[in-house]
Amino acid sequence: MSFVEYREPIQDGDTAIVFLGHDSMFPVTIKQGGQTQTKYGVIRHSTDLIGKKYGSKVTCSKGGWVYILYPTPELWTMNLPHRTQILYSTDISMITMMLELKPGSVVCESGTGSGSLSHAIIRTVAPTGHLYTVEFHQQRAEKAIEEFQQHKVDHLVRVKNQDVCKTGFGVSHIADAVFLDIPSPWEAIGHAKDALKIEGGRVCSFSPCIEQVQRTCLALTEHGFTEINTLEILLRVYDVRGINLPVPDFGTPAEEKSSDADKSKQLPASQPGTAHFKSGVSPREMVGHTGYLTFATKSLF
Amino acid sequence: MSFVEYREPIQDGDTAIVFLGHDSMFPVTIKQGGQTQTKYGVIRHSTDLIGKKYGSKVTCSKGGWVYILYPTPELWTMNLPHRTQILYSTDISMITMMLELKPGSVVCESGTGSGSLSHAIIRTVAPTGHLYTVEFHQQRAEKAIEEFQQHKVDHLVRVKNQDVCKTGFGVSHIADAVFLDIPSPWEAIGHAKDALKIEGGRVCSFSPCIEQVQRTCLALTEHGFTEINTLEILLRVYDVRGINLPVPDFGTPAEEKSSDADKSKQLPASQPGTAHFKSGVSPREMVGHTGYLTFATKSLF
Amino acid sequence: MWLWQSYNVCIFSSRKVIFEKQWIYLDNAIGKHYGTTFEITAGGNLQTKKNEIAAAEPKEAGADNRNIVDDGKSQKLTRDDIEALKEKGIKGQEIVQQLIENSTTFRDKTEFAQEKYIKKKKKKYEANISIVKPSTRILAMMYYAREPGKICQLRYDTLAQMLTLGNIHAGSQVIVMETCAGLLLGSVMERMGGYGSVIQMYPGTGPVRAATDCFGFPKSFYKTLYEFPLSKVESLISGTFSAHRSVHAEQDSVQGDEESNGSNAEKQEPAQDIEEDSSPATEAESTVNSNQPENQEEMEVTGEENNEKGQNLEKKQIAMEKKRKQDERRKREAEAAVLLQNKNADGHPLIHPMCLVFQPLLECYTKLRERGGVINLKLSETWLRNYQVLPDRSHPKLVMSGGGGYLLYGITVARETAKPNIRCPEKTEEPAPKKLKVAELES
Amino acid sequence: MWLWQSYNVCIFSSRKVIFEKQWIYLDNAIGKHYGTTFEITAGGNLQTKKNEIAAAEPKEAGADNRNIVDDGKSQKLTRDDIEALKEKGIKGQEIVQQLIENSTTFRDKTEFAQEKYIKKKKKKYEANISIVKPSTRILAMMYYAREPGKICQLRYDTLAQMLTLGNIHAGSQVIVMETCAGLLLGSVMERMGGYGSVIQMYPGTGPVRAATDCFGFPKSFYKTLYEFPLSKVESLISGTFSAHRSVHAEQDSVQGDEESNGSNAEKQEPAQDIEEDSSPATEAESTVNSNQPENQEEMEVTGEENNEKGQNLEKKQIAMEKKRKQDERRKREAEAAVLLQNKNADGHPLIHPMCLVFQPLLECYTKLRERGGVINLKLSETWLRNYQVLPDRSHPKLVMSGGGGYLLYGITVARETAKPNIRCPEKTEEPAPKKLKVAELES
Repeated sequence: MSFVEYREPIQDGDTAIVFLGHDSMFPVTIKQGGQTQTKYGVIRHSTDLIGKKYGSKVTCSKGGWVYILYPTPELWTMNLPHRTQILYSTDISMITMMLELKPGSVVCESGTGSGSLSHAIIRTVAPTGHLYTVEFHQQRAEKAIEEFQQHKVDHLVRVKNQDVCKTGFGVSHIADAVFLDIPSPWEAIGHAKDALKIEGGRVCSFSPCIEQVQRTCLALTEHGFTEINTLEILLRVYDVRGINLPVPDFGTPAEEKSSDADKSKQLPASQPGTAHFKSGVSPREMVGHTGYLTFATKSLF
Repeated sequence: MSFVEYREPIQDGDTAIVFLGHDSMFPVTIKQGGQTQTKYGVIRHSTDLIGKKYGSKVTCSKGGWVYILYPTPELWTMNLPHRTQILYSTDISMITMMLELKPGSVVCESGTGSGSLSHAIIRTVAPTGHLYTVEFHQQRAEKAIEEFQQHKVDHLVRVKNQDVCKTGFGVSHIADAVFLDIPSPWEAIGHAKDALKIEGGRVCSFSPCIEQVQRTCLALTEHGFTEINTLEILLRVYDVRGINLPVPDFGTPAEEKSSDADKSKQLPASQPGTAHFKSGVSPREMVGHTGYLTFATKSLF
Repeated sequence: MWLWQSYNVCIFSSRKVIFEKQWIYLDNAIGKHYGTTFEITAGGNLQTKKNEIAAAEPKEAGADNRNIVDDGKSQKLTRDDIEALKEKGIKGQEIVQQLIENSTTFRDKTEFAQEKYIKKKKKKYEANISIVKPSTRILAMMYYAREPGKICQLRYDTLAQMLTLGNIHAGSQVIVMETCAGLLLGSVMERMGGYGSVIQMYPGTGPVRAATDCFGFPKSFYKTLYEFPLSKVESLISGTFSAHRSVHAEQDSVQGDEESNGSNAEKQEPAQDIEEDSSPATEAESTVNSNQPENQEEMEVTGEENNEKGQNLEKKQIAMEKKRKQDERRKREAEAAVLLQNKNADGHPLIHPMCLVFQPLLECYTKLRERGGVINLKLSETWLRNYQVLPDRSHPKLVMSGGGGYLLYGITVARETAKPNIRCPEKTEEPAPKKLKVAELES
Repeated sequence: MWLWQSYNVCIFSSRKVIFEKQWIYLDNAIGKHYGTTFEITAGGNLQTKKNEIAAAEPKEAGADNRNIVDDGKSQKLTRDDIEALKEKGIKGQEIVQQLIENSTTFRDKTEFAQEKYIKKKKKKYEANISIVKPSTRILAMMYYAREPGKICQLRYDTLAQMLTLGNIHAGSQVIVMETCAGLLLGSVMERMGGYGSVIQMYPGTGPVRAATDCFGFPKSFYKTLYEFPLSKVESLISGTFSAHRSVHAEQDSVQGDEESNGSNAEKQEPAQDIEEDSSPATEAESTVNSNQPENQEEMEVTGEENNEKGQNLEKKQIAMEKKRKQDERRKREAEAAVLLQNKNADGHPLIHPMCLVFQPLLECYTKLRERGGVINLKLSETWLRNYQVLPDRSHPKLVMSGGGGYLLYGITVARETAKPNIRCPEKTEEPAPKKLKVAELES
């Protein structure tokens, strides 16, 4: 298993996702002789998992069953241990496209946080690109290094524990793209510019508050960035379900009662029916805001 | 005709709406002997309109026809002569409910602008309420007075030509609700508070920019307003139309060709069909922002 | 009268209510102004509270949260400590202050995080309520927040649009058909201020007005309110309607036959006929899996009077009262029938069903287009975003409503061949006017 | 190479292009770096321009617009004056400056109104272009802005999600079936960087790659790209597929029969079978009234080479070349068939059709649920808001996209009774696993 390369079958040391049903899942590290508790009973790694294919159905000790899934960055985002607020796949997809990431891209990121975006970046820039990620919180930086090793992507990433606003990314003129998710991104724009390739590149800053965006846009303009563009993306997931609507009963004109059976309306009195159909129902609540994404281009001139 | 009371039939002096089809309409002042040009030909007021019912179909001189509609504040909003940016019915509906307007409410408004909101307020507070509206632009104030007379609602409204930020609404402690749509609403919050009844009331400020909202919220807090709440409402109108989707042709396994006619799939080779259905298609473009609506309550304490 | 805690409001009509699992005694509130804020004491009594603006603002804050190690040990006060404070009758505000002082990480948190912490704790330990006057705004927001299922998830901005687009105002003649616990009916009545007339069309055994009665309307408003059963619409149209047949006898037969329900999607059709012919109508269609349990609670039309009179009557008096009400009811029904028959179908009015799901309105749209007599039909949805506006911390609220229902609205006009008469035969489906079809295609 | 004017981009491959009704000569651009900005001179030549930051900022502004009387006479320059300036070769920037100076009301306008005025005039009179490198971002935004019909209104954020949710990366094995002019295919290829393999399934006579070819991929990328006709899917599944039957003979018969199209909604079913059995698949379904006119232009698979070689060949050579390509094509088709047959249906991959309208995906969802083998199915939509961020004038953009398409996605897993083999009989509609149904109901 590696987050950047699909490998069969399930092996000792892999990180896999145990899927219990409808958004309920968790990650597990496969260990020879290890076992995992689920609400459906125990899963024994050696007999139930190792050697099986990803996507297999595994019956637990109590008779219930689960699916074992290959870990993608998106599944990881849904299941990773939170050390900070994390970026979700809707924002990540936009960041990836708008920063023009692809195999071979060199990317600088700060902060690493819980590594949600980092995993997605590494997946996209592999096998020839690289991620330089900076995290000012020491404990988090160490945990991230550990996770990257566990997920077999450590050759594609370098984690540094420092303050990007003070000391930058520790690299100069090598990045195609820079991503900032820090409280005061405007203080890091100079460092971002320095990290980008001489011939130019793209930068993105994620901020929850509009005031942060305003200061960042000002700093981007002052540093000569162009194509400055702020956007927001929201996800609405529809709940697909069967709907039953009662059909109103309008009664029957008195004189026609039980006389004219095959009338055009065919609505016998006191027999209200029900209309059935499938529908996508909008959720009562959804995520209303994660943050503003500000993108800009550094040109050669 | 009056904007606050439904009256039949069409009379000399009425303002009516000529509806040509699909969002295409315009207002007309009915005049004995008058006539109106449309793309379907001329409408003669005396013979074609006066004495008819509102909602009637009127045949024009070239044979085409139009509908004559009773003027509601909402139709007026869609057809009024623009002297400024105007408020549309989506925002107006929210303003009306959140300001708790109803028959008998006393309302202060600034600026009058093109009178789009004014008409809706007057409609809702009639017959026992009153609107005090202030407009700093003289020409606009005069035009508004004229329109209110024409629409037979002048007994429900008083228009003043002054600067609300400097001299307020010219009334004290009589309003149930205050509405502000001016460039610097924060300068008028004190006057708004003064206009509201001693026992309290509601205030609303409409501003396109978030910076205006920030200053206004600050001013509202400083003046002791509570329940300060900023929101935004957007309208998405679906385009209902028939959709044709081509059904893909997957061919037929060679040996089964023209042998098994009533197969479960019934998809003969090289006969791609089409699926028809009605659907509501989201528009390619919609209004993305009109303004932020900030509401607040003045309490007795 | 109303209890208010953020948007969490609930009704009471006695001096003792249960709210958020706590009994509250309201004696101290009587005689106070609407809008007064109270703190709930340990015993459940109310104590007047001065509105404090921005109390307990954090003073010291870390620049960021890099030094915070989350080990679950940052709060030195134990659960037992807090319970002890509560039992001593210490007020919520003081408990929150003590929590802050006993947090080892509070000072290192960013201002933003401090704010969040205080807000969370305040909500948990401080029990403030305000008593406010009921209104469409208050009730619509309350129902949407606390009991959305009862009002078919009709969001308050959607309701606001129905009232405005429907041109509801003093003097209107409105038909309301809804399954929103009477919220829509109440909001229509508020906008009419006792002028004009409202006919509530109801399915089942009686009109539902649980929310309507919460508006606290004066008695006079109810004189303009009529009700008419959906099940008599056909007979009204065919001219065979008689108000003198026993209401209850009919109801029994309805309930007896309910087991044998057929399910035929085609049956929805007549619903639209009604809307059209009885315009101006404001209609909220029943939605998701609504089996209309409210319809089973037989609503009292004259419930207002009931509160005052009904207490000490003896059995006979009750029976007489019942008879009187039944007669009253039949009389009102007959009046409603007359109003319905005199209604002018054409002109300015708008119709707009609201539905939480899309498809039924799509069908409605298509049927109305085919039938004609309605122009400028629109099928729409609104998005509502609430904002947090605070110095340096402004952004849209983190949670928003995913949907507030779809709306279908238009303007009724004269129909081509049929006369504007409620008794015209609606079974003849007429082709839509040619010109209109062209306009539609152009769009 | 690309022309860039705000989001208005267009392609050129010769030295002379027409853009926004003006001929532009590109000779001066050759040798310049990507990202260079040029001004278009009167003759259509390009002149390098230094990026001016916030040029011509208004200095004097009115506090509000109370004194502005709109009488249409505020501009003293006539239309003829402006034409004269243009003919003299005066640059756009100077014309705008002159317009400002000759406006009697400009100084009385608010700063906000001045800004708007300048922006409008600049757009009208200044002709600046930049030349930028093609990428998914550039192409997706360009197609959405300028030719949304060609890409089924697939909005760029929806495309972004398909790529991310599809876990498209170097080394992936992907099936692409789209009617988006090859934009989706190109973006998938960009993300794969030449590693792995892509099979393009195509309806009609040949794969459409108009947008794909705009990415400017190196030749090596095309070695990982295969194509396979939808019309041979059934024969592939039944095991009777042969790559040696003439492609063109079949096509003729297809076109001959097209007159007698039946219209049967049920026929959509097989589309879903395909998606399922050939996962991992990234599928964009055809949408609104798309008659796929692109399919008629026979796309050249080896079009890249064509540009270099095809110019001076004689007739015989052309014929030989054609034969060679046909052979090549058959060979690739056979290779694609092998890839398809070896594909592992289970495991991690995701499938996600995109559609501009809701209903087909709803049906897709239901069918997939019934069939099983897919978990965590989601039907979603994204809202995209762009912002204007300027000192004291920040707000969402006044115009936004009303919809960018709906997305259906999920994860394929092992199916209960059928083996993970592409040749398993898909006609047996299996009941969905019981547990899953429970989970679904709980939601």
